[in-house]
Amino acid sequence: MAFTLCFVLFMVGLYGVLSKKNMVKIVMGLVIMNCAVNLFLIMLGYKKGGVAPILEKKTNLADFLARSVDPLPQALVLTSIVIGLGVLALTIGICIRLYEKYGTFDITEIRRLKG
Amino acid sequence: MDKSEKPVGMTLIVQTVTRWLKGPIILYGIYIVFTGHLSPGGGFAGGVIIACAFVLITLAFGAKFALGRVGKLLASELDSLGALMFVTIALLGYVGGSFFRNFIQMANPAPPFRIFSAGTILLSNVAIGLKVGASLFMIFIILAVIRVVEDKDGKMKMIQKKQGGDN
Amino acid sequence: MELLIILLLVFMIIAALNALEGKDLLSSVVSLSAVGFGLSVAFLVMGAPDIAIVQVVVEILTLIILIRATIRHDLTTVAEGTEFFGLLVGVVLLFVVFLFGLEAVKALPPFGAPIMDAVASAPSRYYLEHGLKETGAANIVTSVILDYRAYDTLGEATVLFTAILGALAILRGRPLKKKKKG
Amino acid sequence: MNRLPLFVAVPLFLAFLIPVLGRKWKTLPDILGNLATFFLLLLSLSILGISGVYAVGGWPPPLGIVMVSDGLTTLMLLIVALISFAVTLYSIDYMELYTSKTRYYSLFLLMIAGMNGVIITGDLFNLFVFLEIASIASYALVAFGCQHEELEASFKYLVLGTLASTFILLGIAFMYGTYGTLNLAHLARLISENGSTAATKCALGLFFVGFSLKAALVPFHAWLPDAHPSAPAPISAMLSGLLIKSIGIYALIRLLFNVFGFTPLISHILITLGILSMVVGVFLAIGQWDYKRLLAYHSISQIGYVTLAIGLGTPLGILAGLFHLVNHSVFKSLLFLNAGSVEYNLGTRDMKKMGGLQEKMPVTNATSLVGAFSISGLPPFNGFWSKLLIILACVQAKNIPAAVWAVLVSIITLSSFTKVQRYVYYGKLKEEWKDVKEAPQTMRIAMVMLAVCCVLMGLLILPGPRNAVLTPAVNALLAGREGYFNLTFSR
Repeated sequence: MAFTLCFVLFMVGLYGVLSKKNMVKIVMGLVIMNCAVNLFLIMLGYKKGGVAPILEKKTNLADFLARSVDPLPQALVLTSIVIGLGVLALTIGICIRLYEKYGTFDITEIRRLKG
Repeated sequence: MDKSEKPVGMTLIVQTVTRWLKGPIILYGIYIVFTGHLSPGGGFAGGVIIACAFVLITLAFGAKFALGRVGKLLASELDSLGALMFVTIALLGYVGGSFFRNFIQMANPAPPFRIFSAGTILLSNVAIGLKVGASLFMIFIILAVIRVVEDKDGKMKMIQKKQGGDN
Repeated sequence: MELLIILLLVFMIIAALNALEGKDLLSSVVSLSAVGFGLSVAFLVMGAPDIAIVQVVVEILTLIILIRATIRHDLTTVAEGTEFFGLLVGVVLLFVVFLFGLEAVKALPPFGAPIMDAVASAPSRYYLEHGLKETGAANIVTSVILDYRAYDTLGEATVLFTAILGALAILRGRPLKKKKKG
Repeated sequence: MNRLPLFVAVPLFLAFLIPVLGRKWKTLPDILGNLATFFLLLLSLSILGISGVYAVGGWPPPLGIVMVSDGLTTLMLLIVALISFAVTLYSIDYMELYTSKTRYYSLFLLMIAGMNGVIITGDLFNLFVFLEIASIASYALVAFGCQHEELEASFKYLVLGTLASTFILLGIAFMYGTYGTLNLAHLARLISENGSTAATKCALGLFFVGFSLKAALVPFHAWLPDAHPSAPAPISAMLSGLLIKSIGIYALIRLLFNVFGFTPLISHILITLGILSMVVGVFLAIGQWDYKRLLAYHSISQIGYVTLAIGLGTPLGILAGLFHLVNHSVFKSLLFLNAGSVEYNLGTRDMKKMGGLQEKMPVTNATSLVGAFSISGLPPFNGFWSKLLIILACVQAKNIPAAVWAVLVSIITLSSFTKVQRYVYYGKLKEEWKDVKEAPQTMRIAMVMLAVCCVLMGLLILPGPRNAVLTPAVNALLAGREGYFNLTFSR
């Protein structure tokens, strides 16, 4: 159920990218898709009743092994979040510059190139 | 910047609160960077928090304040410097046997749960914190501060600002 | 616990739809950051405090950038031309992809039983067991991102560097030295 | 295999260094950029054909990230280094048209680092990270001139590229959720042991869509005809010559052959995509009058050849495909550089406005002739041999329709490039171009260098050079999952 809903969120983002005409909305669609994938990765690593993969001095290692969630997806998501932010920054940069040139965020009006 | 801009920054209340908060926020960011291997956090989280402190200062006191103090140039230097530091750590490992080898921890393992217990991880955290903090502040400056200036007749308009130190 | 996640997800989907369908750009941006904050709560609930911290702070920055950089006084409302036919085709296409993906999701291990428990040679189990001893970091996520998979982190720092350099290059004042002819 | 990390570390280090130092010393970016690519060229020559594994951080696979080098890797590294060296040489003068050379070279080196990273990595997520580096650098470089068309093309490219990356990331998530590991060789072993589930197939589909978008195969080609012509000429050469191959085709075939295993279904899909790209690309190119746009459509068509040949899955098919991939890198970069030097002097890309440039620009004309002959498959240039091999491979695989299409498309390509030569270089010189000069020295050297490569690479068909360069690459793909696993876990 949780996985399915996460996939729905991904689809919502995809729908936004494919159907919207406003550049900012398209960027929002991309951000939503990225969020959905990140959540999906973390959910893959979740364990019922799990604890964060951080050891403390008094932690028993066997107990920790049995209860800790998967640390690897978390590392991947950290990377993915930062990549998403980088792409967002560049995209907004291009959007600002396009707005300067065309005076609009509507991609149907930004059409000098044929095809 | 346009001279017709409204009074720099936000209200006195915001400015006062910012003046109180900026120290603790930066300190908290540094703490997060330095204990990343022991508790939640690390270079990324800490770096972003430090960047947010500077963003807060910029928003509260106006663009001139932040640009005068930190300066885009300094931020971009720090950006490159953090990245260079991280690559250097990797290359030091390369010289010592293997790219990205944790040469400190492998040579003489320190007891766990201390600040200096994880070898190059601490150094990497600092490098990443420096890099991410500078990067995100740069993103904020170039996207949100420099380009948006209010026109004389009240309409928002983009202007092209001469960027210092540019070639 | 799963119920909480599902509630959060429903909240995020509604916020996402609101962000995409809203007529007012400012409220769209705020809805979008509701998705982000929902995400960070979900991370916190699922035992990922590191990611939750980063997500919150990154979300704040995203919000500030989006608001300050893209919202103008004169175009907060968006006029969307709706082409019914195109929309229909798109939705049908998405639905087909969705059904395809649903099958795949069913084939995954159930929620709450991570794959690392099922595969004997999974690296994650090794990280949990030997991470502290081998790298000295009590936070296993840190030991993964800065030691076992530090090369990824170098790539990630580079992505950020590249994006900023790219944004600086695109936003520079005078891109061409002389005017192109023709 | 101690030299493998240098392919990423050196360009990255210089890319970080250039913005710091370039501000004070204006010629430094030129020098450092050219030194870096020259160094990479020497380095890639030194490891040609050697296979081995490098465990980053000393962690054995599947714990850490590994760099894997086999015949295909070294071939790709060599071609990346060769083209990027010619392009950096060309950039010295060409990029004088633009400001901020510092950032140009920095982004350029980051793009090379990204491509090299994709090529040498043996880890699925690491592949994604470096793919993003190369992609982001290329989005920024496409928009480097900041004019209307460039920004528009870049935005289109960015949205489709990010969509592709997100698909790939979702595919990675499915793979991790099913097998619990990210190492390519380990994944290959687990897939062959545990079998594939619906999730694996979904991941495969996502990878197909994602990498086809990056490689601009029809029907995912919408961004390429805008992005490639709009970029500055050296970047067009890099994008068409290298980027779509290294982060599109290479990554796709590496996953298909060495991780998922090559099946008849995959073969059918690849052949269909290949023929479609070949035919659609060339027909769209016919009506073009924009010099670089025409070349961009031909890129789609030629990538179709590569996909078709590799999709056959036979040793001869793979050999022909890889040979054509390498050849296309060289002659398409050369043609884009020619178009760039025409644009540099004339300031326009419209072929209707040109004419008679052969007397004013003899070097550009001669090298362009070599490139045009190569791409249309005229003997004795390299394109002829690889196209001949592709047709032979089609016939050998009993796929006669594909062979017929390949011949037909080749003829249309020839007619298209006859048009280019006729309207740009031959005919009467127009009045307005009376005082046009030949391109500056470094641009000429770069073009001549690539033209010489076009001629020399025809020799790769001979048994000696072929066994040294191409055969190890073919064997790397044919080794399949088992061979790749044994290589990665050999220590």
